[in-house]
Amino acid sequence: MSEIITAILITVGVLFNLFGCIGLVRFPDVYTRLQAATKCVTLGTCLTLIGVVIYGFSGGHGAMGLKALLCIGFLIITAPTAAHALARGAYKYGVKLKEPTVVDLYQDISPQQTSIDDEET
Amino acid sequence: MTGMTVIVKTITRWTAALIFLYGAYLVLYGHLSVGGGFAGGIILACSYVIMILAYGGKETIHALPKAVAARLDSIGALAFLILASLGMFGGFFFSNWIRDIWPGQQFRVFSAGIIPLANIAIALKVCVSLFLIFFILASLRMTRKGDKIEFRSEEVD
Amino acid sequence: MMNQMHFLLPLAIAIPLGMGFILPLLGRKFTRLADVLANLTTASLVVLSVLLLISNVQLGKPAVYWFGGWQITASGTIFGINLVLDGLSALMITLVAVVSFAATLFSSRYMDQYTARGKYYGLFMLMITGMNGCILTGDVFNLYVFLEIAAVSSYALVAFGCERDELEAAFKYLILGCVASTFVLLGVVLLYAQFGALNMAQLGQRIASVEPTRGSILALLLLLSGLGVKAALVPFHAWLPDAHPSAPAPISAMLSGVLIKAIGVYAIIRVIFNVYGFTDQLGMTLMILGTLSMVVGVVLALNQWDFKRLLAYHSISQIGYVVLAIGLGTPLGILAGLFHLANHAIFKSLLFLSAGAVQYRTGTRQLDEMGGLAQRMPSTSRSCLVASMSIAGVPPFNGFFSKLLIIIACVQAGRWGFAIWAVIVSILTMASFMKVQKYAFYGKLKEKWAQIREVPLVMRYSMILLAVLCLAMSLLIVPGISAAVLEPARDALHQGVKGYQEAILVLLGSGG
Amino acid sequence: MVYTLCLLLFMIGLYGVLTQKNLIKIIIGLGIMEYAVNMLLIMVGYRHDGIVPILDRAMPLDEFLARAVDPLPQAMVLTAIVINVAVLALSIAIAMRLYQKYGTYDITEIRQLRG
Amino acid sequence: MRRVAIFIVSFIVWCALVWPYNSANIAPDGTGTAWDLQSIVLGLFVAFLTALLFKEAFTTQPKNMFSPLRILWLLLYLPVFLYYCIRANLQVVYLVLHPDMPIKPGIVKVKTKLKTESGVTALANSITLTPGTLTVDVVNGNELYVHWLVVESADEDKATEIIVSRFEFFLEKIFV
Repeated sequence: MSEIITAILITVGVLFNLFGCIGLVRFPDVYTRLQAATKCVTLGTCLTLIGVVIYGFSGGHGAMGLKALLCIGFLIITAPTAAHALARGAYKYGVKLKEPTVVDLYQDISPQQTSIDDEET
Repeated sequence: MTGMTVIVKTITRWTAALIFLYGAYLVLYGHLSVGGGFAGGIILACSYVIMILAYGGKETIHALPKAVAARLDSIGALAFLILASLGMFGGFFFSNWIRDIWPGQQFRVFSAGIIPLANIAIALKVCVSLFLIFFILASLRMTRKGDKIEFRSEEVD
Repeated sequence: MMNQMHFLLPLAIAIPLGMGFILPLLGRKFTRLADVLANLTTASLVVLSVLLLISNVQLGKPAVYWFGGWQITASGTIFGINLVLDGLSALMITLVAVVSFAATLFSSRYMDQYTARGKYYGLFMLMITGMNGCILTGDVFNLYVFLEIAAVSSYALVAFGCERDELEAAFKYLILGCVASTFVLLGVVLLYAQFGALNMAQLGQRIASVEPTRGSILALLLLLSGLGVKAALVPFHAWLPDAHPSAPAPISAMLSGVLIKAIGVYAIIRVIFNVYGFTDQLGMTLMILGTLSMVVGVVLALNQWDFKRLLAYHSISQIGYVVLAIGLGTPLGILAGLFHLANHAIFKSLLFLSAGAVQYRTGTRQLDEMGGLAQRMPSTSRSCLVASMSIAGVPPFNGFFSKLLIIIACVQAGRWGFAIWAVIVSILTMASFMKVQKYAFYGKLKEKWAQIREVPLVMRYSMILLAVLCLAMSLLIVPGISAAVLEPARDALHQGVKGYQEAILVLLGSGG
Repeated sequence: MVYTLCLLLFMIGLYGVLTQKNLIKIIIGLGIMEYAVNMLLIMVGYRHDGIVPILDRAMPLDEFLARAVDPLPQAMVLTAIVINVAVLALSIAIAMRLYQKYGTYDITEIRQLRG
Repeated sequence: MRRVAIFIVSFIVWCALVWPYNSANIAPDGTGTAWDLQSIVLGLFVAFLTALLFKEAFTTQPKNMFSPLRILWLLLYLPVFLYYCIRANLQVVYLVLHPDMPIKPGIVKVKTKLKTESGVTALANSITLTPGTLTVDVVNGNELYVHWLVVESADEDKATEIIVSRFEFFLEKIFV
């Protein structure tokens, strides 16, 4: 039973990762891509790890499960921070928001002098 | 304000100690499981590197001053060498003399004689060296004034 | 007692390694203490290496030291890492110790021009560690590791002054040296992939047991070209004339005197004679490479006006002699080659030290700016004269005997062509050093050098020590002494793969 | 097959070292060469269907010896990586110093030594 | 006081790490126990070292660190967070797979009532992981600039209402 649950969780997790990667390709600019990457990859990896936790605790590999649990905590803390740092860095570096963007209030306090097209860099 | 936003700083505060713990775990259990002096030492160094990234060099160098780091660097290597030389008492260089007099129980922490101690020495060396390399490369600032290029270091001491 | 001497083997690596880390700790505050300690270290290394040399002669067979007491199992599997001391290693390790002693003695005053004494000595000791390890190890991968230790510290030492040309030379040296090391590593990996062994003796056994495959030949080629770069044989010599002159003078002496031999020539002949086994084809390759280096080096040197650069080109040329003689493969040829290798270590380091002494006082390396320095710096000039006569092959000095032996060996082996080239190069060398003497030390004293003084006492002593050695080394030709020093080294190579294996396999049996 | 790929990677690195003019790119080329060798080294120790070479109480020693991958190349790779780190740090330091002195990373403009 | 908190947390994490690496260890002959004394002593030492080296690792107010009320609220918060997290993913999947990609990205400004640094950090990270939003910067400690995948309102108050309020209720209780 637990193996089936593990398998399902891991499959769903990998699927989320896949959608995240598709988003990485399809979205127009750095910020939207970061959104796709962060959300899907975080949840996908977490689901995979939860699968590992269940497998570990039910299958007698307690140490593995516990470490996976620690991994989840660590991932939830750090992944959004990394995304935030990347986005801020990109903005400060001068990467523009792409076409369908409707509003940019951040421009008021952190004006971009240089304009860099992220496709070319 | 040097360094990054409050978010990054807070998260760094939370995680640096955890990274340090994990590195220590890898070093101390290197003879039983995956890990060892080099891998653990690099992770130990990462806990300081992440502090450099978040807070900037100035803040971090207070936590681990450069002179202390340079000394620790030599001390780590010396400790390893002394461990090896002490093996002469067991008859051979590098011989595992602790193991001979106190074998310990299999799958326990103290079961491999000098190997964990050697791991600790290597970890110290690797951690401090990597920290120094990263710090020195990170704290150099290049500024161009006409034809002249100046190197300015952010170091405090 | 003497039979137990091989227990001292790891000390040859441990002492400089330990000091390499202690000296940076101390050198920050007590510079003079660092000087004294460094000199004591190298002096103790000299004592140690002489002890090892004597014990080797008394033992009469290679001593093997297994790290951590890991003996070979009964089935013949080798788990441990070993150090091997045979005649060749003993000779080389003594050379390293002597030259490094002279260099530290010299640098205790010469390095006053630079800061960061502790770091300098630290790197210096690490370089000695690398060379000693490279010489003593009996394991191919450890050979690579020690080679890299020596090489990396030498890159840093070449760049020690942090001036424009030093950095440029160091970068060139680093890139070429690094590519070479990667080649060596790749060769080692290929060997391990095919034969599953890293110990040289076992590797030799397994290589000999099968027909040469494409893989093993590829590995040999990679090792040869990689180590050839380290030894600065001619197609791969581009880095040497930049790197050697740019380093501080004691380091130039170390680099030219022993480094290119310890991690280049020694490693090549070890691999060829004791791992792969000598064949005529390999010998021919070595001879051609040697002759090329010999001729190209000396021709390029003739045209130089930079004192140290000229010496660096002569290093290439003299290394060519060594490789040519060893490539002959005859007992006399190997003996002559090793003899010349030892001589070159002494007189080339002496030449670099005197060039450094001149630079220390005059601040220039250009020959045409000097002149008449013999009046103001008599000791320097005299020791330089001794060294020049040695390298040019003037009779009472050691260089003459080794060159003569090389030429005789060539003739004896029926290689007339190579003998003629050796004679021609010898004449050209003499011409080149007559130029050095004429422009630097004799002739009219220039106005601006009227006030300079002789170099400090310690520097003078180190040069005189080497000059005396230059004369004393001629005694090695005397049969009794030769039997003690050179012949064990010759035998180590000439007995080839078989002899090397037997030395270790015998111990295997007794070690149980 | 894998060996060929590693050698190809090695050649790419070598090509980079030989043809590039930028100091940093040369260093990157060196890095690629080193990684190619390291990868080859790991592949040498690989055993199909092998297990991690860590002793486990649940597994008999004979079976462990028969199935574990060869740990020696891994130790060797670790050593090689340490050496690479040292060389890399040194080369970057020298490159930065060169930039400080010459104001350029172009190797063709850094030509004081000749002969 | 802070160091004691660090010490305790470090020790707990250490115990989790050195959980017997394989339960087969305990099983057959009973010799291997769950935690032996050696690793516990080692853990105490390492935790002490961590507390020595890192001044303020986990908290700035160690007094409330282990108050049960906070932990209760945290446990209550987790399912809410998980719900939004999964909704966020489904939304991204929908956007990614939709042929026209109906996105309307932009950066808006929101305000928060949270005071502590930890609170703001937790809020920002929660925002990043939940539907269509990504924190770009924090200014003055309480103004967040948020990149929004589908901008519903550029107005500050309204955006705050939509983005922030769903977490703020809990986070206020947790990070007092």
